[in-house]
Amino acid sequence: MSLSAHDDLITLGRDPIAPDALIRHVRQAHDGAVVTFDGCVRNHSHGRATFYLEYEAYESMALEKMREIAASLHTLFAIDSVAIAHRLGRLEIGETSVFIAVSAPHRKAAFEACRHAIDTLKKTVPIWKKEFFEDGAVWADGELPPVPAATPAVKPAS
Amino acid sequence: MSLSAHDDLITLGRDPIAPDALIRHVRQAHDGAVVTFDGCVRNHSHGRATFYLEYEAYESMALEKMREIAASLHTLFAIDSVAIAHRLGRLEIGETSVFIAVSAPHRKAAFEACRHAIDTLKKTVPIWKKEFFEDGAVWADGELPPVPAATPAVKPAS
Amino acid sequence: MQTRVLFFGKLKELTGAAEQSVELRSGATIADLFDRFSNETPALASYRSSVVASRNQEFAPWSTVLEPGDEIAFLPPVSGG
Amino acid sequence: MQTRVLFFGKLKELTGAAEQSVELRSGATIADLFDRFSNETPALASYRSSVVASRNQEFAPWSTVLEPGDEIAFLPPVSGG
Repeated sequence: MSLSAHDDLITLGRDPIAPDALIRHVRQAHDGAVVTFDGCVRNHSHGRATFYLEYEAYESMALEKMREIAASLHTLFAIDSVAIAHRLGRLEIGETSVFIAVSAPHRKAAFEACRHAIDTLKKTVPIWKKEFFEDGAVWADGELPPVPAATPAVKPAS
Repeated sequence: MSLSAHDDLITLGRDPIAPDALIRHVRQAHDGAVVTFDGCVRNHSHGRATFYLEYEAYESMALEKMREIAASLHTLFAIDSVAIAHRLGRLEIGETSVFIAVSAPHRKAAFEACRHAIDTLKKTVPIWKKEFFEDGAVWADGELPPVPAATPAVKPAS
Repeated sequence: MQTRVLFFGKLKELTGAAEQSVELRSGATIADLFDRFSNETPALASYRSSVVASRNQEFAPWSTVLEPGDEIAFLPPVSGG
Repeated sequence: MQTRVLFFGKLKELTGAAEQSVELRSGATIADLFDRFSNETPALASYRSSVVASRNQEFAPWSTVLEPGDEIAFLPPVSGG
């Protein structure tokens, strides 16, 4: 769990996600809008029945990337605060793998920031999903995160 | 309360809105995404401290227009189901005046449909908000709903 | 011809009544109906351009010819949400 | 020079280890490091174009020159959410 300068709440763990606590965290008296995204485990994928999923992460880096996403939302959108939670380990059908809540004075910023958060999370946060079917398991297709361009190499001192 | 052909849930009433029940209604095992919009009573408006709000509606028409919005979402977006609740009467700071939940197999449709629903509701549903301040009350600025063009008048038989 | 007329929001405050029943000549339009209330309540006239009408709970143009038993409502800009 | 190397997802399954520690010559790059593991585990090589690397938990280009104590990770396409 991590509280940023903006009083955002960013979590990554194996316990079930509690959306109500995340919503209570972001929802203040000066907000006119709260938009939430609940990513749930579907019972099918590419036409096959899914049994369950397993998520793994490069945990320390993933948490840092999630914090960066929250911080960037404050610079991009007129929002109040953000909560982002991602779950790891085995998840059953219908369970929440990721939950994002964004509060704002007005709805436009809340919608755009929430959408931006999940789109960016799926592109840049080092988390991997393995899908288990009746006849085996596969790592889900994913996205290759953008990598900064090479800077002129500096020879290390040692 | 009204259940449409799509198993949508549309309500308009004076009791507090229960988001959890609306979310449970739309969230099914074949959904991968649920997006919600919570419209809350802000503690200020146009720079003045708000005491409370009162909402009134042309109730039967408002309910019908809300149903039409839900139905249109199914034709416009690849969604699963929709819940829309609007509250009437006196609302205190922090209370929910409108709540919309949309479930879909994929997040893009859920986001776009939820956004479309609240944008359309604010333009076309006959509900009015009166804002109460320390020094008086005003009807909130609103939007004039679009009206269909006149068709050639048919003289009534009588 | 009997017509039920509803006012909401600011318009209800101006006319002093949420609901009225009026007798109209056959062939009268929604515009005629609004003019009649504007004669009784002159302040209404200045709202004409920021009012829409509905007939039997569907938005309807001012030129709509009324039929017996119609329910007409005059609606200020909506502000739900 | 000692470098800690992490593999995730499919890459962890291929190399058979989540974490390894290797000794590298000074001046070696992340690309050199990947090549070394590809020599041990030839199947890795075919994933080269769909892998990104991180250095001390920041995404880093292949040309990055390693420094003592670096933590390098090889990451397949991410699929969180």
